[in-house]
Amino acid sequence: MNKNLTSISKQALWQNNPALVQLLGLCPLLAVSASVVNALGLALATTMVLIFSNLIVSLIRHQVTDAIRLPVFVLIIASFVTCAELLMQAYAYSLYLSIGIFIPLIVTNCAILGRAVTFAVKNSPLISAFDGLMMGLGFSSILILLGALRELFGTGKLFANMDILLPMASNWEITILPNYSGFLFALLPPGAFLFMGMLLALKNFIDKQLADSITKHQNAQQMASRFAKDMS
Amino acid sequence: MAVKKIKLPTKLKAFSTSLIMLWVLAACIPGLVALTVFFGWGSIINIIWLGIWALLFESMVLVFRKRPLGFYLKDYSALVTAVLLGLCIPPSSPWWLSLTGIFFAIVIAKHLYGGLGQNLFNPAMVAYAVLLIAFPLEMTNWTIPLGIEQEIDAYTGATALDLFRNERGAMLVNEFWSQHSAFGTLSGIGWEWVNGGFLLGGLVLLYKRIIGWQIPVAMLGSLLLMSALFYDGGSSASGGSPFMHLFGGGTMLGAFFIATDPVTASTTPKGRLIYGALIGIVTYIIRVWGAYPDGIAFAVLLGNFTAPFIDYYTQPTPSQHA
Amino acid sequence: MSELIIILISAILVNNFVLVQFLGLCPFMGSSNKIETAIGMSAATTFVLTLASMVSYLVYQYLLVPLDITWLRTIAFIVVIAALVNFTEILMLKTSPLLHKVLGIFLPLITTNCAVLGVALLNINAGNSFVESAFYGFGAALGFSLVLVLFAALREKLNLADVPAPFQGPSIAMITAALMSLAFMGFTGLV
Amino acid sequence: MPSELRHSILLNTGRLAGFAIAAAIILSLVYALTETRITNQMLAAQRQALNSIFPASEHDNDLISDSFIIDINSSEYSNLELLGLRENSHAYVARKNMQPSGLILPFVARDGYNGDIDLLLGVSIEGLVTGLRVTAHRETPGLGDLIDLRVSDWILSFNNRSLVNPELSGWTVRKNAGVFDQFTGATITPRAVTVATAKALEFFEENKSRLLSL
Repeated sequence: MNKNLTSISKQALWQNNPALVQLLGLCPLLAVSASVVNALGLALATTMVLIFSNLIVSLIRHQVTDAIRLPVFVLIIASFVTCAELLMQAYAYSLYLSIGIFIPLIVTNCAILGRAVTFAVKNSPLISAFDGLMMGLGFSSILILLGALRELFGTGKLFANMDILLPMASNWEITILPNYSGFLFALLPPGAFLFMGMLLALKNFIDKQLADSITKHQNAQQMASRFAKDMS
Repeated sequence: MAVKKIKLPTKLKAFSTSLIMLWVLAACIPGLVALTVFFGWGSIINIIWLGIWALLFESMVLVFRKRPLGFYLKDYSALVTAVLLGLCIPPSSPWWLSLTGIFFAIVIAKHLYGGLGQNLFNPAMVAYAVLLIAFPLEMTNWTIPLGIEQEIDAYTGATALDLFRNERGAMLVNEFWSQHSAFGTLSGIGWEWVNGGFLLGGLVLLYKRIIGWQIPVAMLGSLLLMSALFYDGGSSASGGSPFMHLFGGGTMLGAFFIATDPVTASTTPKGRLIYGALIGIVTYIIRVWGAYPDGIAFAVLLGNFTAPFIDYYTQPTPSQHA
Repeated sequence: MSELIIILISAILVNNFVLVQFLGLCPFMGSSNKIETAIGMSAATTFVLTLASMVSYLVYQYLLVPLDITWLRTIAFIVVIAALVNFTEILMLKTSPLLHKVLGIFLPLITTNCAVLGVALLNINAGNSFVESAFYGFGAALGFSLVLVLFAALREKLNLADVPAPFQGPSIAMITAALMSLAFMGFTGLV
Repeated sequence: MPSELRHSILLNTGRLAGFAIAAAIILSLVYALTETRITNQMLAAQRQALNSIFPASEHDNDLISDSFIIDINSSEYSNLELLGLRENSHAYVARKNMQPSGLILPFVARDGYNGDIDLLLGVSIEGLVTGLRVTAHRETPGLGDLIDLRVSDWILSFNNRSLVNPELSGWTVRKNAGVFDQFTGATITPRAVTVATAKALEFFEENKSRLLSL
């Protein structure tokens, strides 16, 4: 059981990360990552929708026949997206003004429908909700990382305007690079594509390093055991 | 789809590649001389600075990828990229601007695609476009041509193309030229000479058959056609005279030295005509109606973007070969 | 008329759906491996996108607005799009099996193409009329098709390149998209 | 068989309808709970934007409800073309103790580098600029978009200016012998904004009584 949860987390956060590996939900990921606050707003909304849609899909999985599965799932997801939109309008209106159009588009984020169809229909509600949370975090971490990178390279600052999401965060802005004249490229569309490409390469690079160190480790063990055998 | 893969230089090829690159470098000299005469030593300093970093970045990537250093460095292609970029950016550019540019050119546009012969986009133009959208202020800040400082003191920076965009609408084009006589009669003092220099160098390259005629002819022709079509004798809505477009900004450098880059251009004869014409038309559109003063870099990148598609549909059929 | 041309130029070049507005990236990355696939995808998407922007306009103006339930637009549009895709598939099967054979496999993918939902929402945000909506949808689809087909041609050339190991696959495709987007930045300010 | 098929269709339709109804009920509930708050938030955001152009301390009325539409085909005004408007737009009257204390006027600078720049001008009854904001523009990023308050605070340099401070000839950028700063490198955008603002002020002076009686 515990092992199961660990493997879900590992899958969602790294090996099968929805943004880095499955390349799902790229549209909002690239469009809303020009600053940390926008990225965080979308990350929260997407994660919430993922958790609740997974939970509900799992709860009703025995009542849904194959014939009506897709329409029902889309209906559930669209409902939660509408809820998220209404709540954001009510409680973070300035944030809604800046990323508004991309909230409804969460519906077409294939990562969400994909999890409902491949995971939630086969698993118990709690596990499904946990999977939703982890998938959401996997997506969010990349989204926020991209937002932070672009904001840092673009403006030399981090966490600007955080108060439009969190009212108490009005003075969270930190200047990392003083006297930085700004690299506008990072904030414009080509910058979004480039930084995402770099993150994908970084993931590949780290995977390669990990794989290398594992094979090295295995080789060393083999050598040691062979050596031990020879000695005996 | 048959895309001609440009083979990695073998011993013999390395010699010919480097010889071609040397000719290209030599052909840049007249234009560079004109730039230096009118705008000071800035361009030469930029080229040296860019050249050093181009070689450094190239070596770093090669070492990192465990490729033989000397073998690749000998083809001078990194130097050509550095020189072309140095000729495009304003002579007064700060050091970090050119450094950013050459990083994008060599590391991202060239070596992420595997190096010479495999890049999809012209490295110098990628760098120029990145710099233009990232630092529009510094990139449109040309020093005043030497010797006429007092006369146009109020117009710090700005090439004739910039200035034209800025003043257009406020006055008739003829008034514009008479008021700014310091900018020369065709496309601004200095600029007609700079472009003339590159035209001369380009003709040498043509004569030596280092470049084909199709791309420059198609590009200049379509630019001429567009500007003649939309030039209504100089009302405030006019797009500027054909001469200004041909001899202003980076037209000649673009037509003979940049659009003709064999790696990123179209490879079929018919394709080259379409490719060149496309670049000329887009250059005009961006210059006259776009948000950035000179459109050559964007036009070349768009040309690079469409080149494989153009090639795909202009491949000579087998019967033509027979 | 010039208004409509401006809408077209804006949707195709200046605010290109894929390279500037980041809509429809999944099919852009997913179906650009071969030129033929890209052309098929483009044709199917153009058809659905144009139709969807017209139908969603009608649904919005004559159903959601009178009933004062515009906040339900997301659900309404996704239902409309799914129904439209289904309908298109049946219609195609009945009238032109050949066309269905060529384009049919792309149709289910279009439901989850965020460009389709995006165009419906953007039309409402911009307050476009019925004709304007149709042109906007058509222009967006043309812009999508243009870059998809060009990218597919480019990718065949890219497959031959000796890309450094970590950058192979989606990474270099993304970086290529960055350079394409850079080229499209030149159209900024045209309209 | 057919009866079984019909049964299954009926069952599925029933279930689908059931899910749809459940979703509708839950959504209506959420909507009902958030509706008033959303309306309030929208109004508050709009009010805040208007108050940044005309300070809340200078008026005590609700600007949103005290607005009127400037019809571009109207002949009530003299020299309406000074505003450069392309479509009918809202103007807002500011009042203190029921007396008009100023106006928020929409206008368009048509000669930006890339076309129209939409602006809102707050002007007091004495003709002083209380605030100026760009509401829509297509100027080049990094070059012309410095007129946007989110990018630079250049636009604040208009506060407390009027048609006598400076004289009309000074209402342009320094490069053209005016008193307003252009940004380095770019002239056309700041000049377009400056000149259009002066025109809007002129329009206000010429039509003051007409505008404030409304």
